[in-house]
Amino acid sequence: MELYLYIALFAPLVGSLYAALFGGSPKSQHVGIVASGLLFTSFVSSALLLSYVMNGHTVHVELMTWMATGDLYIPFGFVVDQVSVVMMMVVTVVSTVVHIYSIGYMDHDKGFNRFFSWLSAFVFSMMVLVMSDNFAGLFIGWEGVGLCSWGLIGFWYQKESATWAANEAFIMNRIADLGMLIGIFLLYWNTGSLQYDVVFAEIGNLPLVVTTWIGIFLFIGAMGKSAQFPLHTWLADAMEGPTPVSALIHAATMVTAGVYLVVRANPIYDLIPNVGIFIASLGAFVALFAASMALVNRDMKRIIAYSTLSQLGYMFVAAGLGAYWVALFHLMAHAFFKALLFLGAGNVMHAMHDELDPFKMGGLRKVMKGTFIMMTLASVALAGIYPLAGFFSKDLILEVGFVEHHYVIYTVLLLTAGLTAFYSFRLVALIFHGEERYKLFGIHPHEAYKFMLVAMSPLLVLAIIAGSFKMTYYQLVTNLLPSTQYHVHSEMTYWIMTIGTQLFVMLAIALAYKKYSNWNGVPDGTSKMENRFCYKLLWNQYYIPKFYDEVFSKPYLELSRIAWKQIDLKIVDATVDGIANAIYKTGENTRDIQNGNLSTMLRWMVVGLVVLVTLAVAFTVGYNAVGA
Amino acid sequence: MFEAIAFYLFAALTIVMFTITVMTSQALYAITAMAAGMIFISAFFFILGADFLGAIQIIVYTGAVMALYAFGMMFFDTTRNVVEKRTNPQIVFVLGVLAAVMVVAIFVAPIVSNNIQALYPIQEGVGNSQAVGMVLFTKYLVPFELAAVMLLVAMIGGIVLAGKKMDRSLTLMAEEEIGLMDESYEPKAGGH
Amino acid sequence: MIDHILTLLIFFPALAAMLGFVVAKDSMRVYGIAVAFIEFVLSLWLWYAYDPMISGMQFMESLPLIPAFGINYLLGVDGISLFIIILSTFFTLIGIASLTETRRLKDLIITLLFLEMTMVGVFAALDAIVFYVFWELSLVPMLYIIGAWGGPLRIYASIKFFLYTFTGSLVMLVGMLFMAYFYYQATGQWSFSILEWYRLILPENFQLWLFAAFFLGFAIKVPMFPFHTWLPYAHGQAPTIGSVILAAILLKMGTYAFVRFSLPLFPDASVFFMFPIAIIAIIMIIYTAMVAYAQEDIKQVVAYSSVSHMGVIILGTFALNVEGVSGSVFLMLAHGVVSGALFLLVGVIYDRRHTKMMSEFGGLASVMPRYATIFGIMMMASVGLPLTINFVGEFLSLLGFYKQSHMLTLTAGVAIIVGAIYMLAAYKKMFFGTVTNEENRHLKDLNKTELVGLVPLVIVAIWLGVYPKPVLEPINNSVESVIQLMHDKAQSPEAKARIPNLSGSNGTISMQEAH
Amino acid sequence: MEVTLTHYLVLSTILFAIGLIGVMRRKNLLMLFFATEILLNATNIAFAAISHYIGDLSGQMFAFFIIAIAASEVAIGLGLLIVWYKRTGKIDLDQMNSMRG
Repeated sequence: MELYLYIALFAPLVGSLYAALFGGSPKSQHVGIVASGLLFTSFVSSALLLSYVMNGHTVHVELMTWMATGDLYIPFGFVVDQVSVVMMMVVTVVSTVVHIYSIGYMDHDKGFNRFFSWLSAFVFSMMVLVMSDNFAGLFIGWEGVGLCSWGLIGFWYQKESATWAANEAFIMNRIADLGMLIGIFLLYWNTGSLQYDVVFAEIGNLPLVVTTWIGIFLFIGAMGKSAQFPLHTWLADAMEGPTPVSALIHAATMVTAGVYLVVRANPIYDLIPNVGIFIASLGAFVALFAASMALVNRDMKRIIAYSTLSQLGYMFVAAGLGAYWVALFHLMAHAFFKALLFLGAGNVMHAMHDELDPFKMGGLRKVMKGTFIMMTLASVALAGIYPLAGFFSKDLILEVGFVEHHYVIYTVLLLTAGLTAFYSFRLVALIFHGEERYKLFGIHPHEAYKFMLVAMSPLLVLAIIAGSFKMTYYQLVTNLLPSTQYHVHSEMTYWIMTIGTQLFVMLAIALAYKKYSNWNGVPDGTSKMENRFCYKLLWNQYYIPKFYDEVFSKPYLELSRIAWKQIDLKIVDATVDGIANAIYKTGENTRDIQNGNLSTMLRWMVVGLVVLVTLAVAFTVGYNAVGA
Repeated sequence: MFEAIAFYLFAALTIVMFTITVMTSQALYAITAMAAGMIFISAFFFILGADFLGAIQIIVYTGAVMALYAFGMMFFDTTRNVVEKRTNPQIVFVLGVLAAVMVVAIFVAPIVSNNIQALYPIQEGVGNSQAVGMVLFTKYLVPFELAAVMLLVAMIGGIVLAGKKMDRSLTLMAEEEIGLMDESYEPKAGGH
Repeated sequence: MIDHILTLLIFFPALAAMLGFVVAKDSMRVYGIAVAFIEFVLSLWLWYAYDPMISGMQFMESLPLIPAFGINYLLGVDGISLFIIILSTFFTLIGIASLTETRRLKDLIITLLFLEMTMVGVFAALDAIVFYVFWELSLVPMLYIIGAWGGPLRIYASIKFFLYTFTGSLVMLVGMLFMAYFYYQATGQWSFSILEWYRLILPENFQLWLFAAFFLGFAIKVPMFPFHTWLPYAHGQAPTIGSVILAAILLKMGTYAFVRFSLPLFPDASVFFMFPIAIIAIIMIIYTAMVAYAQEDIKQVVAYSSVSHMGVIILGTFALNVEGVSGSVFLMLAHGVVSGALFLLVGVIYDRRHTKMMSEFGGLASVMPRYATIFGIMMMASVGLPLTINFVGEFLSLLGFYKQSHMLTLTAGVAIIVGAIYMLAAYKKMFFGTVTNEENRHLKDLNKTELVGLVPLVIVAIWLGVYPKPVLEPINNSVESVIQLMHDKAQSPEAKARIPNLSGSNGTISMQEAH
Repeated sequence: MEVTLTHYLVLSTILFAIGLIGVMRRKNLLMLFFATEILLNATNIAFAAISHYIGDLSGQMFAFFIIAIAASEVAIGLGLLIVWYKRTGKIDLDQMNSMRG
């Protein structure tokens, strides 16, 4: 089984290096095929490992020592257990699909080979992240995915906005990584190790304060990767990257790393329910917050990105409330339908020549039947309609909130579910239904390559049937995670809740269809609604990006300039030069002593005499004073 | 009492004389005042019982040194007022007074007078000249001989320096001639 | 021969440089590469022969110079100095091999070989006077390199460099003389041997003064804030090769000396000054990172980033535990490799365009993809991405210091953020976007000579990031003995508490072995 | 009204100060020489007085040697002065600037 582990882990790396070999040369189809093939290999290995793990085994290997000094010992250790194997499956499935899809999507791009190199490297980092058996290894993957995300968001580096978004994403992640790093330091100095098993065995013996701090700092790390408020702005901007990247990284895998971290560190968070409640509250807030921004946005990808953000909020609610398996389950289900949604959006973008505004589309269902079906089903899954995947996972989170008596959170999540359904179908309605507004812009849309649709189909299938795995999954992961069952006690309440939610969501869908399926024209900022304060607030993302820009970015640059021009050059350096100049000037001035005029020299001689005599007196007085 | 009167009298006289020496613009006044001051100083030596030193002072200073100066002055134009360009005269006085004050401060400090012991005590019943002779020719023999040699060297030096090319008056020569003289002289010096 | 390998390592390049005067101009380059290569192989041999399990000094050589004052020609290496010596020979080789300078090439190579002698000498010396001699001698070739091959302000820059560092080292010399005097007072014998000094336990107030004297010399060399202003000038004016050697090796002398002198000689003072120095280090890290962000000249960005990283090294050094000190020693190597490579990379673009202003560039990624890739890798290494060489050092340094102070480490950790900010901003300005300047449209990508210099650095940067063990293990063993020595020597209870006692957990290390 | 050592020392200092003022004030070399003579004499008084009050002959010895030195100085100094005067026709200190750096 170790062999399969290594294959699953390193196949993407090999693919990446292979693609990198051809990085400088023009597009070569084989690069994409080889990379996808290797990922498929990785997927198959993961599947084999899954079946192995399902039989109740785990695989734990130690490849080699990484860092060892003092008492610190960090190996490259990998573990395949019930949690990581689920993540491995999610990652490999989605990434294989995305790879194959990308062969078509990136068909005309000059950076085809580079793209696959980055993409496979990302998968490798992600695998390291999920498979590592210690926090340092997790951190390698953590930063690795950040790097690949940087490379992929800024993939079209000619675009200013893309590179800006890439840097923003990287730096924001770095801010969070600092928190994570501090968490790791705390773990090391308190438990003496970074291995999961040692840490989790020791964690119970620590003072609660320390555990709390560990939990907080690790969660700060998770907040960055999972784009939780206030570090959320990068995710929407990250949509500058190619769409497959958005599907893979910014929907299915990387952003869920934060959730994975909390799930993985569940023995820590179990000890500190207060932090858990904070996490859950923040999650609920982000869920609503992001959904509200998605309501008005006019960028197809950003809408989906906000919906991702919102769903991440759901996951954190579950994780924060201790329902780790639920969080992980939603993570899995979400990965499938969200990736599908993104890939569908990619098809639309291709068809519309990179047009992102859904108001400029409309009526596309006639030309893009396949995409239409897929995106609609994905949206249904996202909205949580029975019997698709979203229903099982999302409703479960609502139940968790209810059962744990956090009714505020429950209400917020319920409201968010309605909003989710509304904006999802607003998007579907605007893109696929109604008038063919794109004709105004002279675009002739066409359906994507067939193999791209075929590649997407596994995701479609999974998005539909993932819910049926629930029990198998539950039995699998509860070997490792707390196996709390969340059942509403009264049968009656349960049915009212479920049906009520379904009805609420359907109502939202119907509303969206009603409002948008017959939309006319493209809004140009003059309508009454667009000038309302609420609309503007949401449209400008609560002015948070602007706020960050004004309060952090610009002052930082300004401060840096001051630090350089004023402090470094004018104070520090000037002082140094000032000392040198003072010495030089002293020499220059005292040159007069040596002007060769004997009379002056005599005078200076007398001055010297006076000084010496004065010193003699002073010292004598001082000496006597001390002597006395 | 007599001693005190003598001290103050001569002190005043010396100070006045030397002040004249320093302040006057007439070279002749200056040298005369100085000669007088020297003689008055010898009076202090007599008061202090250093008879030999007083005698030497008169002989050497007022006799030899002043005569030398007087001869020296013959070379220069001494009748004319000495015109001196003065810069910052205040500084001169301030420095002078400061130095004086500081030296006084040192002298009056108790540590100076208390910690000194006589190495060669003055013997009772022996005349000053005799005592001086005893010390000079025993303990200070070598310095004494050296001083003698130094005086000899100084004498010869003085003669050589002042007497160089005495046959030709440099003051009556033009600049160029002096230049020529130097040139003709220097190769010889280089030849050594 | 292996017994005298250190002497050989020190004086071989100097002798070769002497011979270099008679070598024909045209073949000088080959000659230089050959000499540097032999030297490098010799240093690798040193590594091969080095026993990583012994924590003390190895290959010691001793020759009395002035026996009356206990000045000996005393050499030796341990895990701390071994790799810096290898780094020195490695960078001299890389530097000469990728030399693009054409003016007075012969003189330049001879100067570099002399510089190599002084560098190896500093790191191999175990006698304070010998150390000092090499320390000061190293200024001369560098002064010459900056002053003769530098930019328009080269005279100002070189004199500033020289006088500044020289002033610091004079104070250090006074400290050394005092130290020897104390040794004389304590034992009745003169000695300048560092190992002898290690045995001396000084009263705490003496330690403070001596520490301060040594500190000034080292701090200017490092350079620590606020003594850092000579560095941007030196880097700004120096030719590529000068900047590379300066950043990669010469700056390490200061941090190396901290580990070699300050820590083991003055454990109490080290603890006493730990927080002030940590605060200076944090100022270095954040402040210079900000200054770097404001720069318009890519070379200055790298120069200031150097200072910023040196702050992390200092922080790790003053963590005073094995993790931190090992990390800082490792980070010295890492920073050497990475900043050296970055300066080489800047040199590449400077050779092509004769400007270093970032505003002149933009969109280079499409014109020079290979260059952009290597620059990207090195930038990411500089930013401290895991699996690159810098991460190991930074991680361990910060980890070590975390033991001493939570808040300060949290503040210092901002390094990973601000570092990313200026590096990414600079990279974006240079490589991303479209090519706006016509002159950039036809720039040639890296040629073979440049690749010869850069590819090994990339390999090292990743290899040691993935598998630092061969280097980290000897460092660790030597650092453990230093820490144990410090713990044993420490007098104040605070110092005893702050410096961990290793003999409890690891019984093999003892003071005797340290000598 | 006893005359003590201090009286002599103060007198000596005053004379010394006068000499100093002369040294600084004079630009005419000959007059400068006079001022140096005053300096030497001022010390002589101090030496003699100390010798007397402490009862030690060494002071007189020093005074004696000082006189010898003064005599030599005058001899050599005047010689040089005459040579200088012959060369330049002036004995003004401000003109002697061949040592100017």
